[in-house]
Amino acid sequence: MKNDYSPHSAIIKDIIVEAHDTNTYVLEFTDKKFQKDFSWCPGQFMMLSLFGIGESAISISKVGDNGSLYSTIRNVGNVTNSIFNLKKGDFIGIRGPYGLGWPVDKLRDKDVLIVAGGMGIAPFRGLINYIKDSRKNFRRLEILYGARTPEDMIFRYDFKDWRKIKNSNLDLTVDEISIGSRSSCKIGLVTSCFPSMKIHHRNAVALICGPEIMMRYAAKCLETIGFKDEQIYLSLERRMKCGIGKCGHCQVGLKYACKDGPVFNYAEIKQFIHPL
Amino acid sequence: MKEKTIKVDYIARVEGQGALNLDITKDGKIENLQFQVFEPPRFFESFLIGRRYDEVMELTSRICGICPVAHQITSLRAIENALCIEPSQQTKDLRKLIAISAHIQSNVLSMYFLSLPDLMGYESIIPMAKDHNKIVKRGLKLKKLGNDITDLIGGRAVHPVTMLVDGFSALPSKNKLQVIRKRLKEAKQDAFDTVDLFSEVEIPEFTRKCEHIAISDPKEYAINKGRFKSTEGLDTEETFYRDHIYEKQAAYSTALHSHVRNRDSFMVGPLPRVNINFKQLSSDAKEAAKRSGIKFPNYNPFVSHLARAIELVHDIDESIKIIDRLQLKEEKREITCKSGYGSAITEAPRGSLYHGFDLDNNGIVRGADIVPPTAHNAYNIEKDMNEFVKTIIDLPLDEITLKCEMLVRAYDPCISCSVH
Amino acid sequence: MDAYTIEKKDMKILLKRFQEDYKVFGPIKPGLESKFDEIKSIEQLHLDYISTVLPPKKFFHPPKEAMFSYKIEKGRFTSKEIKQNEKILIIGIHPCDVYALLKLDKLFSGDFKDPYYQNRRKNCVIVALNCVKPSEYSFCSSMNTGPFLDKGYDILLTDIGTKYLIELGTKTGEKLIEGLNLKKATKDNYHEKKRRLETSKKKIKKSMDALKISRIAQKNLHHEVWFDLGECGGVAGSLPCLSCGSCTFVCPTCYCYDVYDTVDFSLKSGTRNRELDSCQLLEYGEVAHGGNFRKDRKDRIRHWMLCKFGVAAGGSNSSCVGCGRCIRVCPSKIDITAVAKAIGGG
Amino acid sequence: MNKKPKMAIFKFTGCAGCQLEFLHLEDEFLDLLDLFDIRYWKMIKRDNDEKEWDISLVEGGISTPREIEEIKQIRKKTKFLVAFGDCAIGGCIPSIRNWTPQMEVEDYVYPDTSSIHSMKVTGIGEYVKVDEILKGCPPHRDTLIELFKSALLKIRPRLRKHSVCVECKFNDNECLLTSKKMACMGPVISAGCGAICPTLGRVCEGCFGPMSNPNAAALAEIFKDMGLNDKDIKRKFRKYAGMSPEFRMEAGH
Ligand SMILES: Cc1cc2nc3c(=O)[nH]c(=O)nc-3n(C[C@H](O)[C@H](O)[C@H](O)COP(=O)(O)OP(=O)(O)OC[C@H]3O[C@@H](n4cnc5c(N)ncnc54)[C@H](O)[C@@H]3O)c2cc1C
Ligand code: SF4
Ligand code: SF4
Ligand code: SF4
Repeated sequence: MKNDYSPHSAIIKDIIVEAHDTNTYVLEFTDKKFQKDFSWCPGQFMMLSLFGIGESAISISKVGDNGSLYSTIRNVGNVTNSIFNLKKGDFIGIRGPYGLGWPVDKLRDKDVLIVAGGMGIAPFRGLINYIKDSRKNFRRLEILYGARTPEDMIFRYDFKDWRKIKNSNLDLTVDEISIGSRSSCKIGLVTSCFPSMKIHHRNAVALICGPEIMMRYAAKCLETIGFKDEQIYLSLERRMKCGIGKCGHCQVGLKYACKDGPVFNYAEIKQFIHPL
Repeated sequence: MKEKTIKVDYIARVEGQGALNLDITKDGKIENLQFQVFEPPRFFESFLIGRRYDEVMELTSRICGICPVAHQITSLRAIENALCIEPSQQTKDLRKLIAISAHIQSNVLSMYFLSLPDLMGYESIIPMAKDHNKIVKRGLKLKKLGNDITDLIGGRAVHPVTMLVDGFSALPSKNKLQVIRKRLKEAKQDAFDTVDLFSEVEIPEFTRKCEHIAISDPKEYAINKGRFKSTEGLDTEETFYRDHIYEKQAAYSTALHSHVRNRDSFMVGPLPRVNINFKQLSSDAKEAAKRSGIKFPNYNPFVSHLARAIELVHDIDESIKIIDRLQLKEEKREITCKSGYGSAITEAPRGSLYHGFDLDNNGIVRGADIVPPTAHNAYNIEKDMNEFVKTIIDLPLDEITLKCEMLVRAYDPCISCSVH
Repeated sequence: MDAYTIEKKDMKILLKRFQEDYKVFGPIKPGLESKFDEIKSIEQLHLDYISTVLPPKKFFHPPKEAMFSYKIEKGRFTSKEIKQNEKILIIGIHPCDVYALLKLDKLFSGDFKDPYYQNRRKNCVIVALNCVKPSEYSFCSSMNTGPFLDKGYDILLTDIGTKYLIELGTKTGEKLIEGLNLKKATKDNYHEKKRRLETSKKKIKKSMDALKISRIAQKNLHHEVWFDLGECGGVAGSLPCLSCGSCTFVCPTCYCYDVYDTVDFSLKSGTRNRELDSCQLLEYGEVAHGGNFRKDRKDRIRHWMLCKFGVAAGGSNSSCVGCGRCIRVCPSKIDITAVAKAIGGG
Repeated sequence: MNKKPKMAIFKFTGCAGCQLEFLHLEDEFLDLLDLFDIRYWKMIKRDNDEKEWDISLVEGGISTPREIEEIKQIRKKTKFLVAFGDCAIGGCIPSIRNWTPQMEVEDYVYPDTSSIHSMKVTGIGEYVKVDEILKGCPPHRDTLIELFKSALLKIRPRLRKHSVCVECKFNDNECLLTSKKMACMGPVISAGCGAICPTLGRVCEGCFGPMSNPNAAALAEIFKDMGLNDKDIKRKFRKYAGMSPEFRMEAGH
């Protein structure tokens, strides 16, 4: 019997420093055939595995032309910290991809609003590139990205390209800017950009990913400006031990974040993510 | 007037926190000799008041992490004496077996880990493990055997849990006991080798005749019960302990100093035990003693190491004997509280240990009195030191210091216990 | 399929047959706190037991198990699945526990399969036992999972007085009793079985509305009973929950587990393991930066109850089978049927 | 090439049982000597290096002014400080005396209390920052090994602090509290021991201290229902961790 818990071996081809606590790892499977057959969609994640340490759910932020996987990782705990100690050429285990990604079909011919907080931009990168590549299928694209400081922002090298996307806008907000920094970011919450958005809620879909409090708040704000629950999608973070709907940890109401998510329609899970 | 000052701020390779101080004057006199115990007291006797009889053993266990078993058994027996309970033979046997296992563990720890590095010229067992791997492995193996027995009967090696007033909460499995029996048999050779090792290593020539005390029983090598006997004619029951032993406080030490009434300091421990109860040792242990070439009774405190090794042989023999006679049947226990005083003396690895408790009608402790072996010995260590230094006075300072420490370690003091 | 009977005193014949091919497990003590353990001789087998502490789940989804052994050489890892291929037979599983296994079967299959569970399940023969002496805590009859069984067994036993009725559910079961020369079951035997079923049903005192409960629970996500359970108690005489987790570990349908690695001192090899986990425990919902999705006790016990009412991700596959274990082991006397009643699903 | 972590082991007010638990790792002891550079350990070593340590295990509580100074010094020289056992975490059994006036406590034991400088016993966390705690009186060997390995891997050890009941259930034990009506502390006590006591027919007395987020009030209520009086309940909570915020109410003021 095939063992779904068994990780495939992959090699770290490159490491891109994104912020003081965040790196992007470019990974290639040692099994080339496996790499060729690997298919994914934006918003999906994989389980990165280091034997002796454990496993972590990490979004796929991009798949390169040769099929290499890009994963952007913030150093927060055991597995992520140990990944930070790895070098180019080191090996790592991968299982996946898992979960359902962003509802790309539902975005067709719609205005797309992307709201990202902190690491929450990682699963969007693939989607933004996808929209860029098949631009005519989508209407206006509005990207709101908030971080703690300008230095905490990741994918900064992509901003230029993103800004070039037709009929789109990229707004950056931060909590604070250190004195002397030449940042063009606004200070404030991502939600503060809502009023200046040039999209119309009636024909729009909002996608949110970030810390859970931020997502709850952003969803609330969207409701007040006319978004219906059904038009809002969230990508949730939960503790995940198996990634395949067996270990139970990622339950959100009647769903597993790993199998039925991590992207959920707000209407579906609203009652479970708001505290009692 | 001082010519040399011996000062050890924190004596290494003993349990607990103690220091050593003494001055040697120009004319070879010893002054200001102090075995300073600076271990902070935990005041067990005070906080035991108000606790229930059935948790006393659990609490006193925490007096010492090396000899918790001895404290547990002594407490249990003192409480049983207060409640007029005579436990079954099975309980006594199991208690003896676990007490012996604790002796094995503690004595091996003292011999191999704490003292042997001195005798073989190492700062500790850590560098010694490289050069004398076989010896260190033997020590580890023997210690593990002791621990595993405690583990099996008591549930865990440090602060075991199964012993209750008048019985056990669970009995060990027979199969596992048989496995232990086999290991005991195999360990016999290691025990002989230990005796050989400690009869070969060089120890200081030093004898001081002082009063040696241990509990004693004509029928068996006493561990958990016996008459309180000395080499100077003391021979009494545990109930009358306080008629004979009293304590004085020294300002520099948190451990009290014990005295025999109308006499002087005294020694307890493996050497006094072997001296007083030589007859009751197993024949192999006696044989091993004979082969060592050392004559007992012996009054060189450094012979304590050898005494431990001889006891090790005996302990293994005795354990096998007990395992062979154990039936292991579930027993019923019924306890009725009543007021009264009960006391008990047992032989902890380091020597005689006294507990006494006063209970009220509901089994609540009204008064507690605890004298651990190292409290018995603390004053005698000073007395020995006083004489011993005179015999090595011409050595260089650091050698005198080392030898003084070695004398302390020969007693294997358990300083936390002594302060408790 | 044919059915047979066997005199109780002859059960050792059956056991002996089982032991020829299988390692046999069964209840080893009478009463409520029995335990499934290896049966070496007939004296150890206590089919008169009422319930066990841990359900037979422990054989298929054990409290702790090693999943992989791994080695790291020059930075590269190799891992090997740890397989367990022992053939076992469990005798005396009650209907509720069999139903629970059927639920777990679903949970551990699907798009992703759990090879460990499935492997063990495949290697096990189930000799079930209809429940003629339900405990004071059971409510299987209202969950349609007992007291008698109609599927999920290889062999099914029913105590019909001095004999057991033996019914066969699978070819494996049939093969197992081949050639034992057992007496064919009579109409009377079936009659007696039916009579026993009726008396057994009558003994069951607790109940819950299996059909309605999940719908009702979903409508009552913010009912005050959750707060009472978590913080003040007083739900049918209960005290507040202790978060001890006992209820989840004795639950035959709770499946959640944690995964962790161990290494040996070389730091180069070890095992990847899993261990049962529980949503009642604080650590279950922890994530990075001090986040916890169910920090409050009331959220945790709510989640547990909802899961058992079929309103969590396990769906009906993790819902209650009415064995009553959680009621029995709860130090705070929290009774899931009373909670169901409190929200209107009693 | 010497990258072995430098280790130190200290003893304060306690019984040395935790150090013994370390020494009782007979099977791993020689491995440990290879993996760690033990620089300070009074109970085992005569040459002790007082420079700096990567990891320090501190056994025992703080009960004298001298100890306060010492623990502060140790903190300064230590990268990763471990409170090794219940005494170092919260005073453990010796803290029972904290409920009696100190003078009374001392008078009972010493004829002359002028040379005694004791105070109430507390954990070391009262005075210095602690990086990790190893629960237990004594901590289980397995948790100690887990700590060592995670120190080598530089990760946070997996030390679960859920209830003893979890381990008790893992052992398939009959519950002493609900079936035998014995006053077991298991539901509020941290796991780690493997539920030794309930497995061996004795109630859990609580020697691993409070679990994460315990509901002590509810357990006290359960005990009351079982017929324990106020004093009995106080004694139960005022034992291994009476000083802990989790048990403070039930231990009495
Ligand atoms: C679908 C999905 C996609 C994700 N994508 C990404 C991504 O692209 N990039 C990314 O960086 N992250 C991503 N995450 C988050 C990532 O999975 C977690 O941050 C990661 O698993 C942390 O693992 P770790 O082993 O490094 O940390 P852990 O060691 O598991 O610890 C994480 C944190 O939990 C806390 N914690 C856990 N256990 C304990 C304990 N016993 N005691 C105290 N504290 C504890 C600590 O605060 C610690 O900081 C994603 C998560 C999900 C669910
Ligand atoms: S989530 Fe469901 S299956 Fe998992 S422990 Fe909780 S109740 Fe049990
Ligand atoms: S057994 Fe009772 S007290 Fe323990 S977690 Fe379950 S509901 Fe709470
Ligand atoms: S015996 Fe104690 S530790 Fe075990 S489950 Fe019952 S209450 Fe919990």
